[in-house]
Amino acid sequence: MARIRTTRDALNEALHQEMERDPSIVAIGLDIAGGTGSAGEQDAWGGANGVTRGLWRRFGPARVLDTPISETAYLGTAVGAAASGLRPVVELMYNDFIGVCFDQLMNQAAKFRYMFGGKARTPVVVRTAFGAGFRAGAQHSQSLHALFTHVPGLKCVIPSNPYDAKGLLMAAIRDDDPVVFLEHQALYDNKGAVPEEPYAIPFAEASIVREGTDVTVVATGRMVQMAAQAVTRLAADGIECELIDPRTTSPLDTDSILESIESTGRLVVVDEGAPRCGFAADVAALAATEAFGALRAPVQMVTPPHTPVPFAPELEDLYIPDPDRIAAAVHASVRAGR
Amino acid sequence: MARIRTTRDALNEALHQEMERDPSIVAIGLDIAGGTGSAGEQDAWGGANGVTRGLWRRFGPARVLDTPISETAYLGTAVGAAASGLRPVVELMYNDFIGVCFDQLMNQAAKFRYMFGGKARTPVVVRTAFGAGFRAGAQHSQSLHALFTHVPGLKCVIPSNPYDAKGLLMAAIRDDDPVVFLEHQALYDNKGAVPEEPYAIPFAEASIVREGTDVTVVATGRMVQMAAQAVTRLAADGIECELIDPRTTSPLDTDSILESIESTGRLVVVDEGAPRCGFAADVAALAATEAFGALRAPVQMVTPPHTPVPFAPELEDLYIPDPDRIAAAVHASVRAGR
Amino acid sequence: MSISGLQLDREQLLEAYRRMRTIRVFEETVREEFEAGRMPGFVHLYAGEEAVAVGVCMHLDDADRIVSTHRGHGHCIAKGVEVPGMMKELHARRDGVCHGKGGSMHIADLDRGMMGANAIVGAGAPLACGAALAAKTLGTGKVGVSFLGDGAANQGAVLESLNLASIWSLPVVFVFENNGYAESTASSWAIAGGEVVRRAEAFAMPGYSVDGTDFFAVFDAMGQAIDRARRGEGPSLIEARTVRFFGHHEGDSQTYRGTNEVESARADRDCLVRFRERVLGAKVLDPAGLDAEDTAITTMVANALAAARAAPPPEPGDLTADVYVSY
Amino acid sequence: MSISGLQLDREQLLEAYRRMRTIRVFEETVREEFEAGRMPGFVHLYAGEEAVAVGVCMHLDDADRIVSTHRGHGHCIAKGVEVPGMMKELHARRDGVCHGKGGSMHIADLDRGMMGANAIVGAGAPLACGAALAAKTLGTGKVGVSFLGDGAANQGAVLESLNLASIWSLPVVFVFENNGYAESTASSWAIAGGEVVRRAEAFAMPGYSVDGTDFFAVFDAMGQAIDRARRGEGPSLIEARTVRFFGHHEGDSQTYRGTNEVESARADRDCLVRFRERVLGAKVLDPAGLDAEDTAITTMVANALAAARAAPPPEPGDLTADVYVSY
Ligand SMILES: Cc1ncc(C[n+]2csc(CCOP(=O)(O)OP(=O)(O)O)c2C)c(N)n1
Ligand SMILES: Cc1ncc(C[n+]2csc(CCOP(=O)(O)OP(=O)(O)O)c2C)c(N)n1
Ligand SMILES: [Mg+2]
Ligand SMILES: [Mg+2]
Repeated sequence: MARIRTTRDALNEALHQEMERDPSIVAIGLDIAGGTGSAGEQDAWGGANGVTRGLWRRFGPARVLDTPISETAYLGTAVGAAASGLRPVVELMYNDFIGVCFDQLMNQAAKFRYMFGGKARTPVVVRTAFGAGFRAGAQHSQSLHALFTHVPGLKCVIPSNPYDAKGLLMAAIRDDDPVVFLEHQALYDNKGAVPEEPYAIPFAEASIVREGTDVTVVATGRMVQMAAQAVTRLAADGIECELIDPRTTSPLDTDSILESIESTGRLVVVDEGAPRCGFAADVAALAATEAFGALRAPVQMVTPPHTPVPFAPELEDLYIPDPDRIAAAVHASVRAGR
Repeated sequence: MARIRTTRDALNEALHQEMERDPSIVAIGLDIAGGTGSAGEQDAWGGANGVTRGLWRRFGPARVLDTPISETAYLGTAVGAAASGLRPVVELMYNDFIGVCFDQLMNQAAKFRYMFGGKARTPVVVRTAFGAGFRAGAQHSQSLHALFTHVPGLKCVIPSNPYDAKGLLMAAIRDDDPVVFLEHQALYDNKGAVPEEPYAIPFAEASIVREGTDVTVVATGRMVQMAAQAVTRLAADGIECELIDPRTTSPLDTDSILESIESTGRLVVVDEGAPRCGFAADVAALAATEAFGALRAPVQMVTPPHTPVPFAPELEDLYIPDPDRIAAAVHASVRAGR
Repeated sequence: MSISGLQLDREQLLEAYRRMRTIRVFEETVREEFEAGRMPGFVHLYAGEEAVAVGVCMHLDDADRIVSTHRGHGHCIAKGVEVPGMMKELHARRDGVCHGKGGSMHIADLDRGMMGANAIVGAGAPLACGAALAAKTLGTGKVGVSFLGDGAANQGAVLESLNLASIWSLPVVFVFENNGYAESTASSWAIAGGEVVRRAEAFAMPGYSVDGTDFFAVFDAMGQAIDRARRGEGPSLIEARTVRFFGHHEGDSQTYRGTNEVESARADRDCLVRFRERVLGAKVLDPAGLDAEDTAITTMVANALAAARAAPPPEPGDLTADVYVSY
Repeated sequence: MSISGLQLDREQLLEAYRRMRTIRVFEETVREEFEAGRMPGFVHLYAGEEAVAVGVCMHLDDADRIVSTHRGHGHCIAKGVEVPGMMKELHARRDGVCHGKGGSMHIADLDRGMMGANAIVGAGAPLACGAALAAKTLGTGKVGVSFLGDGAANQGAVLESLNLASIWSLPVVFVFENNGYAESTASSWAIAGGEVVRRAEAFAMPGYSVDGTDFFAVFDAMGQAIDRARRGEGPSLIEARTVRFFGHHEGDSQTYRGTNEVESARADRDCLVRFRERVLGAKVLDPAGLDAEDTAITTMVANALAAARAAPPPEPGDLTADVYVSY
């Protein structure tokens, strides 16, 4: 029988197993143990989202480091340590906080290897929560994967289910390049089958969530769920979508996407990031440049509007692409077809 | 007879004229006067690129403020001042430095108005140098307009010639929203006609640099020059390109681009930013979603490769899109046509 | 010259009490409402820290500007933001003070000089410098105040701002609310040297370390800081040692806190109790008057709550409104 | 216990002199080459500041790690990076130490523990903390050193790092080279309080303010700092007051400097002259020996230059190589 776990637990297990295997892995972040210096319980939090719970007890304070609220200092320290023989896994509590520390990723970690003539290795993983839906407002709800995907030298990973979460995090930790690992807030409690033994899912291998021949639907993170609901519904109407979850946006498995478009001739891209220069546009551009001959209808992009994330639930629910909008886009694609 | 000026002088004139007109404008940045606290000449630099020269002499230290190397503090101060009645024009020496201070733009300035229910105005302009070609290496040569275009709440302006530089900077300063104003390093010494009287060029109005019916070519900043060379050459071969310079990437004059594609059926996008989730992809996506019916050939993107900017001149020249690559893309577009 | 808190007149003392008590009642109400699942989002409550916000803001008027933190309700109330609009905002209502688009973590009211709660720790420091720069440039004689947690003392934005404010002689006051914790992490551990106030010296400005549960101590330190600011001599730093009665946010289990830590703080360090004892002891105010205030405040907050619950949410068109002034 | 610079033996003193002189000759050569238009990019020269890099790096071996600034040539040479590879790098040659892809502003040699010049002011401080964390975690007994300009003392990355290094007790030394200017801006103006060293106290670590043109003063302070680091007691801060003989970068007109400022510094504060006087006065080294070094160094650098000029540029395929380890 399948072993059912939440995404949170899958991530936690990946961290435990990897840290067990490789003593050069250290975990760094705000309250990732919790209670440091306090009178009460140590290891009280396990991170704001509980992903690192238990690491401190198991691996001790030399390998599980709480930090002050100094993202640049601790992210940069992780980057420097990665270039000096450790394999740090950093928790950036929310991806929105990249604004205070992007330099250490975009100008340092991402560029070392190239600038130094191929002589550096910077195996740092930045785990970070992202995504809307928690009524957390404009500064704690963004989906900033386009920023990370844009920067040459970074890799960007977005798991959409517990199985992938574990396997991709293991791969990220074993990877020798800097990796941004995005964990959707709304998926932490999501459950699914997660094998106990360690396994790594290679980057740039999309997962074909559902096969189909009518329309190609590409989605990442939480949008995979939304799209899955939509395509199930559409199947009932006789429209067979091929749902592709790229799992890593950089590197991107362009082959799987292009092959699917070759067979369907139609593309709907669903993304939770902002639309301008976003990941949806990136995939749409891929189709327009590399699969134009196969395309039989305009590409449809289903994204939030070009606005910050609103606080009010009514507005936030409108902001987030949902199965209705996705289904409508698929219908539009089919209708417009030639 | 036309009054010929460099881009640098055009920008300088815009700053002088606007500061003369409106006492609430202040200029803030590193060495924008220069020599502060030193024994020798004050106002010794006028900014690293000489754009603000003379402002300190004319408007004095209360309105022209040199700063320590504290981008977050001074950019944030400008943002706070903008929300409190001033109209600060900040110089961020190179757009690459956004890594140390992005928060104040992306999470603060860009979001105030929305988060505060429409009650805030944040008229701040961030002038910043960008672009490759100076053998300045990976951390002083980036073209990061995609990052700014991606963030809802920001505007992003990229002049390609001295005339536009003056008019767009004036418009940026008069604009009530936060604006990132990108000045290509290689264009500062570029000369062109610049009228003496003040004028503002509205945002979201593309400039049609050259009319043509065969292929639509979209380019910004220095790429407009590169594309102009290419299309002139192509015209000699009988291929008439329509060259469009959007001038502002956010807001974007989508109408002009779409109309042109309607008439040409072909699109080549030239951009100096990195290709993934970049501005070239953004325009390609626009075509794939909104002008698909008119497109008769795959969209061609001419961008640098997905690499940092290399130091060696031989490599940097290969990195930067040039007229040859642009012409080749146009030829490919024409050849592939249906 | 600044007057001391003890020199405040009856009406001023009553006003200070009123604001502190309003914060307390507001936070307790919000807590219940949140626990009952009737309020969306994240809330960080200010109960226990009232004397800091009020001790500071009693020196300010609407044209002075404050920038707040993620724990912003107290700053709002202390600065004169009206409770009904706040309560509606926290309930994500259309006529909330930010039209339901900000919420607890981004609540703001520029008309009252409240430039926003801020969900990015430390980001407010440069913004307050900006308000101060505007005041200085426009010659208004007003000041900017940056409220910051102890945790923010380690954020680059804040440290840079201390330096910038100092060398530009900005009329700004940095008020660090040291409640002992940043989330679950002890400030005594996270801050090298243990205290924020040491940083004042490093950045060449006066520093005050005060008991933040003592309204009068805060008020007096702020008086000196604001005098200096208004004289054009530059910034000051105040570290107010205070206590958080609830968790970091609602939902925090608080196992990291010591045994009886909160109970004993509530018993011995309740700023409202201390204020009451002080003014009653000095016989400036009488118990009946204060009790009457309490009743009035409880009613006022309850009314605000009822109104907020009944108020309509934003409309769909609001989603895309007010991103830009023009686009 | 650390030995004092005056206790160094003949060969060590000669080595220190050799490194300082090599830096000087290298920088003067680069300057001519750049002025003649034979070298691409931006160069920031270290001439005048040699005693800082060498005074620090004489304590280090290849397994200790330094992170440099935009003004990095001196740090490279002091740390043992070889001149031919450097000269080729600055000429953008394929067998430059970074294969021509880094250049002056990003020159690095990890094998020598030189983690790179850095064109982002202040960005090196956390990176050096990272090297220190690795040393601490892996138990190597090695240290990280962050070279920083005075201008970097106001950058958030640096200030945060001081705090983090302090509370984590990292074996790292922050070496601030106060040459009086950040570009054209005076450090005495830009740094609140005028001196970097005040910040040591604020972040609870020892601070040393030394004459950076005196090799022995730098060496001794670094000796104490590194002892502390190696004992596991944490970071230290050194402020070395020094002087920049050339402009901020080549091309800087330097009108902001005082009349005769550079001339008089060259006359009175040349670290090489001072070192020579000191070791000759103490009769540890003899003039002929030093002169012989000078000649050898001049020849070595000239040879490196000739080789660099003749060396081939990168090949087109290099453009897309080495972005990732694998992709
Ligand atoms: C830049 C940034 N890092 C981390 C966080 C997450 N966070 C929110 S509040 C908080 C603790 C703040 O502590 P303190 O400044 O002491 O304020 P308090 O909550 O005690 O009032 C943290 C770490 C954040 N919002 N922003
Ligand atoms: C974050 C950042 N801001 C600004 C610059 C531009 N810049 C390069 S060097 C420099 C001055 C640095 O001064 P200092 O730290 O004193 O070093 P020095 O040049 O005197 O060695 C500046 C402002 C930069 N490279 N990075
Ligand atoms: Mg706190
Ligand atoms: Mg300097």
